[in-house]
Amino acid sequence: MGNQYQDTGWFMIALTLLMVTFILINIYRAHGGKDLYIRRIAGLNAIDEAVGRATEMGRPVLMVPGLTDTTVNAKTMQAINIFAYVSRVAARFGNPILVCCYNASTYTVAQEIIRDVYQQEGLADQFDVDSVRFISDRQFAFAAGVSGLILREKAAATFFMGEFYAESLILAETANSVGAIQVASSTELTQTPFFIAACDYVLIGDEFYAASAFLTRQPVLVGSLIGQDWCKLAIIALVVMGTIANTIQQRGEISKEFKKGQMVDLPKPRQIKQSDTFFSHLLKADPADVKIEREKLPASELPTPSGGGSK
Amino acid sequence: MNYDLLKQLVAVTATLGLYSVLYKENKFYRFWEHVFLGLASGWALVALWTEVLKSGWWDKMLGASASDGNTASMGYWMYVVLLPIGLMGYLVFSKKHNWISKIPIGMILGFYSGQQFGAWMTYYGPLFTASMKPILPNQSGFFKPADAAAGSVYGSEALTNIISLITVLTVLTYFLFSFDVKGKLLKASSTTGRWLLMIGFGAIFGSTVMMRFTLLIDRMYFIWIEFIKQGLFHMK
Amino acid sequence: MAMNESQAPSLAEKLQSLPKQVIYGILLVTCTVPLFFSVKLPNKPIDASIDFYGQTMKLPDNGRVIICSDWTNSTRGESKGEMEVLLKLLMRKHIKFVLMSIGDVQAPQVAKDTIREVNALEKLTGGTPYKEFEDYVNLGYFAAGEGTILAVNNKILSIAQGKKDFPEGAGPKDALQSPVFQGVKSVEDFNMFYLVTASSTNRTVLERITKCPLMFMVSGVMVPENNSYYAAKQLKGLCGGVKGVYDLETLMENGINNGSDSVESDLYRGEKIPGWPGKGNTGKGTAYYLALHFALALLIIAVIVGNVGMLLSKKGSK
Amino acid sequence: MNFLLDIDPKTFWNAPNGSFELYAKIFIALILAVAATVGMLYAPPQLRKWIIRLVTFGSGLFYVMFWLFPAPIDRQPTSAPRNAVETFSFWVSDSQLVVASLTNVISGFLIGLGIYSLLRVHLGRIAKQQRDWAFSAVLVGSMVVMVFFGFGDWIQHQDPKNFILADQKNWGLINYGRDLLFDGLLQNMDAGMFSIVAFYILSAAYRAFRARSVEATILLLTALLVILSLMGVVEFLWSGFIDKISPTNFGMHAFVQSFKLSAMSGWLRSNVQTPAIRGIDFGVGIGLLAMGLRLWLSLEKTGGEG
Repeated sequence: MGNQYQDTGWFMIALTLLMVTFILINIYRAHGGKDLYIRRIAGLNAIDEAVGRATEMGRPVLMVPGLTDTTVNAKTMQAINIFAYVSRVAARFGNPILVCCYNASTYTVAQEIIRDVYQQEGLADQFDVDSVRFISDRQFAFAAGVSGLILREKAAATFFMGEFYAESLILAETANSVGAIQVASSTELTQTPFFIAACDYVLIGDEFYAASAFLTRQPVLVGSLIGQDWCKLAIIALVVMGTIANTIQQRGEISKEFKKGQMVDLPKPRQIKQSDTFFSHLLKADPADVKIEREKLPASELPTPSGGGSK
Repeated sequence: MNYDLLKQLVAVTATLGLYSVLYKENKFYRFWEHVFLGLASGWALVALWTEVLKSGWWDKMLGASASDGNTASMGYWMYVVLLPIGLMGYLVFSKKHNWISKIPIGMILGFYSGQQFGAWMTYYGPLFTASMKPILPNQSGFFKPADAAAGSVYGSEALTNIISLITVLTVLTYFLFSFDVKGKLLKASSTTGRWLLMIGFGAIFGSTVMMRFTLLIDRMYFIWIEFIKQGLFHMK
Repeated sequence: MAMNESQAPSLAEKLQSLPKQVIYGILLVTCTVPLFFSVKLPNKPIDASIDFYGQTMKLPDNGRVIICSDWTNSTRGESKGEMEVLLKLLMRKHIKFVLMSIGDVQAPQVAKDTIREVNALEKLTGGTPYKEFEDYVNLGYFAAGEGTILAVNNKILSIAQGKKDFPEGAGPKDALQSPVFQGVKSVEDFNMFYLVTASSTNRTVLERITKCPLMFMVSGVMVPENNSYYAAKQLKGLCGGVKGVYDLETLMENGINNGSDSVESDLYRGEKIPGWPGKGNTGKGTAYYLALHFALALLIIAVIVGNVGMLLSKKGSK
Repeated sequence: MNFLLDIDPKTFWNAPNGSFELYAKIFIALILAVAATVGMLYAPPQLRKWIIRLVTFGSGLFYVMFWLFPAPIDRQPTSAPRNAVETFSFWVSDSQLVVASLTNVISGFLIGLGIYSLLRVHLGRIAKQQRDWAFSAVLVGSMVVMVFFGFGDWIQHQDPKNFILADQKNWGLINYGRDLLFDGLLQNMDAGMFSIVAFYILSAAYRAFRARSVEATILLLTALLVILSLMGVVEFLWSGFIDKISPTNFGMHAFVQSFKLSAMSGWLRSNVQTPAIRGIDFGVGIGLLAMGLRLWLSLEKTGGEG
């Protein structure tokens, strides 16, 4: 059994489990009522301001929880959690909202959560089912549809958060042309520069994941965020240690190299490459070929030859 | 007029319709926008059956019998259970039973989140390795000669590696949320991180521009060369 | 831009607030006019493209590869050129391939259309066209992309089970009976896994395919991200955007380290990798490269004009 | 589990195509599943939360097992498992493909909700003859037409005898209709809308790329440098110039050579951009991991609190 993990190597599994543990420990700590510190995130202060201005102008707040393919996932959920906060503020101001969804399961989740928000605020009768809409599950049809909505409804504030791809700039420039305040964030790092160019406030990288903790102060989220910081510190430590170890190790030569689970003699000693170092082997297993003798399956459980089948 | 030309004509008209929004929002755009949305959702329905449910659900549930040299396969009747599970989602509009709609969503999110651990491991492992480059030279000389042996590190490379390392680390510290950024070192590090990020974003912007312009050029090629020049005027 | 009503806008203000419609109009003209002129621009291929060409050329003749084609007509401008170059290379080396798609329902059809067009082009220059089922087998679209790619890595035959392919002029046949799959036991029997994509399926593949070398052809916007995988040696080679296509077209014409016109590269020092001079190597890369130059120049000018306007108004207000 | 081309062994869980056994089992399973759903409607409120949690946890557990449970080594299609651990690990690896398809099937069934939302908005507008109702009619009309031609064409293609449809000469109205709507319109509208980004990039760059602050200037200059390096001709001329002025002395030669545009932008990419993205990516990865963990264990209150 010892070599069952040889394909992946033990270290990365252990590291992943360590990360999970860090997060869980801190969630537990936060639940214990510990007052934990998280710093301010600039873009998020703008939410209240944006919704407030929309109310002054009497124009809607438009939100897009990303263009996640086929199904709802963690990125969409995070975006909808942030939008729940935005909708809460809008509901209190009595401001109309529009949530544009890219696929049916996102639509289902958003419908459920946003209506919940209105109910919690005691404004269930003000919730319009059509304010959460499915637009299209085709990327550019969606972009055309949302652009049309922004232009016709003259959205005063727009929130684009979650997975955005090439359509990011279509949405952001269109919203800019009607003078909307924009807060945006893309989990696709390649789109971030476009949001930076066209939007007023941008959440970069995992500020997006930190946003819900900052806005709601739920202990679970705050704790998780601190756990994530521990993870990042652990990554920093790993990278620094690896760099130092590699720097020292790569100053020598080797006469044997590690291949397929064992040391192999080299024809002549050579400079150590990065792939020979201790840390490289730790992070990437190079397993030996193992042959295991197993009995054959009984004939009744074996796949029968093709053509007829059991008719 | 032959069919291929008609098809191109329709495509060109639709493209121009969408482009007209660049001037301002107008009825021509609005028309094509709604055609677009209608066709897209119609196609979504067709593709859902032909590409997802037919092969991924219906055929597996019913199996197939042998014909024409094709093999038979068994039907797995348990697949039918997925139908009521999926339909639970439709209770989202019910005032009383809307919680049931969370069951299919819960399954989808469960499958997704369960995969994250393994995915994190396979994705980030090599990136950690790639971040651990030696930061001191092991050869004399600053520039790397053309015949340098693999694994040798010259001064210029070591300097470069230091810069990469600083970039990774300062950017990471910029995203630490639970520390007060008042400490001098941390503040300097996170400001450096932000500047280095901007270099990164600038480079991304630069490399993206190429693709976006290419796509526009391709559309112009379609309209002017393929449709007008080759289609209408039969010029090579 | 708020303007004082009684005064006409100054030059600085004008430079900073050109109407959008004017800018758009100039761009339209810039992207159109150069298309009518065929000019071969000088070029120096980048390492990623050179590796893409070199590694492909080093595959054994009559070998076997997988092509995962995940693009549709919305990124035709870049992806089609990439697909064309890849097909030309494989056809000239008589490498059989499995065609599959996890990115988009329509991708297999678009890929097949491209194969048909490249077949016609190759015929013109004396090449042999590829036949479906015989030289390549089309597995079509897989909706569950992540699971499918994982299965490709672990049990490739299982994904082809039950899939039908259409040999020319005959009814559908089981894909597994295609000559392409003869003797295949695992993904290790394939020499390379090519992904042509304009969407995030690159991550799906990168995270899951471990037993077969990878090469990606991506859109320009994905170059920076995938460059880091190429730098970390997770990819053997990378072709990015129209520049990558133009690089490959140049390499196909001239080869690597192969005499006076060819591309000199330290990556393949001491090796001579030939090309196919004069054999219909020009494609979308060559056609679009000139127009791209004008468009990029326009962008630079626009940025400069805006900044000059800003500087002027700053000076004026002092 | 079917891991070969061949017919699967007959078990309790399957039955031959078209057999009475199969239909009976499908019918009974459907009745039971519907009964269970109806039963759940009456679940007491305290239990509801736990049902959802359990479903989410169970679904995630499969993939966690797939990741953590020792995977079989050197397994042949005919291998029999040696012990209970292997029996389970064989099962996990065989089931993965089936489980992978479940998400798509379930979310596929939800699409009706999306279409419902669309029709609700647009049919409502047509019924009340509100502003732009004619456009709503266009939308609904194109949807119906697409469904008609799309399915019609697909059904024709299902008949093995219709392989002749690969040739355009044999097309009928249905085939032309689908081709015109899908290849002619939909695909080209995709491409058209995508190419609009080029216009917006130009206007966004013109408006936003002003050297107002240190950060903006850094962004601007890097972008310009990379764009210049993409212009093959500029790059070609500049590197020709560099080659000309490069001294023969090795150190100086290498120093001057590194001022080639492609060298500079390549250096920026691999030593600043790539590590910077990697830095963000490390954080994003942890964020996603944490979010996945919270979702899997249902730790988070979705929608937040007041």
